[in-house]
Amino acid sequence: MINVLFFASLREQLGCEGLRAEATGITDIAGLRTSLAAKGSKWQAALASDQLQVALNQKLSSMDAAVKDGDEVAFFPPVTGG
Amino acid sequence: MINVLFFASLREQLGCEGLRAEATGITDIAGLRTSLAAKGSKWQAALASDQLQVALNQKLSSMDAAVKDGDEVAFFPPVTGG
Amino acid sequence: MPLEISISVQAEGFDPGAEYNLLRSENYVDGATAMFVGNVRDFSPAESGEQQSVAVLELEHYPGMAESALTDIARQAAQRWPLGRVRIVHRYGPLAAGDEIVFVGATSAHRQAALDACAFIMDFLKSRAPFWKKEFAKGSEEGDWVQARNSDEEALKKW
Amino acid sequence: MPLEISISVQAEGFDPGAEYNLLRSENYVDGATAMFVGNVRDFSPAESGEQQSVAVLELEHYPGMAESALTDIARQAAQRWPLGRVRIVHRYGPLAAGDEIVFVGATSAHRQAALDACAFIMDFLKSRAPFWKKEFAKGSEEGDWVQARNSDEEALKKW
Repeated sequence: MINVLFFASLREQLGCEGLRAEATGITDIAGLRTSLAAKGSKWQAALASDQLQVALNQKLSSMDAAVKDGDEVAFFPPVTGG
Repeated sequence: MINVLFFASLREQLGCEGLRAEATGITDIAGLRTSLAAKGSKWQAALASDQLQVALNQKLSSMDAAVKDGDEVAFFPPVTGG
Repeated sequence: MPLEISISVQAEGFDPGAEYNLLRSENYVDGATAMFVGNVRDFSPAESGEQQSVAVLELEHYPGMAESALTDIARQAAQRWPLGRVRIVHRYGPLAAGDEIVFVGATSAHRQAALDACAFIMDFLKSRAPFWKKEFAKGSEEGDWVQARNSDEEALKKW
Repeated sequence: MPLEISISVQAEGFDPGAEYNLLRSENYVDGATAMFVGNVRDFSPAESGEQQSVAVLELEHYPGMAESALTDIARQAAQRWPLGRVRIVHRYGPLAAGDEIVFVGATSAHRQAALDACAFIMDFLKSRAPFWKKEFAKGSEEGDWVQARNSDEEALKKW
């Protein structure tokens, strides 16, 4: 399983803080994103943003990074701290 | 009279914190410097430094600035505060 | 002095004066200390075109990653400049106008190194650390997510 | 907020935490506060080629001109960047290792403006404000005048 997290406006749009996704058939983050988008039109819309950021195991990552069982993947909008 | 001040290592070299110089015949700071250097070899040596800084009426100045009766002229080595 | 990096991500407030004292404690080698503090403003940025009074800011963060991202940024700064102590404190949760959000402090033997390190850390923190601000107008319970600014991403290019 | 410049040239010590509080008091417009503190190091600069322990530093200043030079430098900074409060404190007289020598603080709506203003003020203060340091080695009553560094004069060129 892949531990998936959502933050900030994305979390609110989805009404979901996180979920566990089946790792079978998922090779990279882009694939995980596609499978999540298939959960419905709300998911499709929220995950379509070209501003979407992703972290793999708590490090900023790119969409083409490989994922495997046991990984933690977080999606979020551009950060605004400081 | 011109109120002349000396600071830091220059003050120590001269053994003098300040003096009042006759303004008659003095037109610029360079002239004042020359007349002070004439006070003796210690003065000549101390005032010869090309590092010498000068302030006219408490503002950094150049040696060719005009001086007149009532002005305050300070000579000192490069500053080292902060 | 040997490099010491200290990071806190916390809900509680902090005291910049106490942070200064910790940066200086038993530190007789570094003559320079630079600090930056970010506070909650009472108005939305002028870029938004309206002067909206913000009663409360809510800061969301990604626990775990927030600490490691800040540690990573501090280490990058220490690779670029000869730093002694580096301290970053970032709050999360509800904040009121005037409250401290973030503290960045660095000591060095060189003043420009300490100041540059603070600027570098703030620039990367703004665009690379997982925190998100939501502003609440006075009397409103809705809240608006603060939008990331291009100028913050641009600021990284100078490093 | 309207520009407020405050300068103190004093023999007494100061508390950077209290200075921070004054920069922030009733200031809800400027989200950014940058500060720089210079402290007495326990050793002469490495450039001198020897690690001489300094028990006491004596700071001489030009009364009157010191204040006006610092005010002038603060005003120049405020002409370059949108600053709210600017505060400079510079001590004179005998100082011990670890003591604070100088505090520079600036508030702004923009973080880089506040940080740049502190760097600018320190650079000009170092080469344009009438203060002179004399270091006393442990047990020595002689003292050595600190020599101005070319790197400090060079630092002005970037502005």
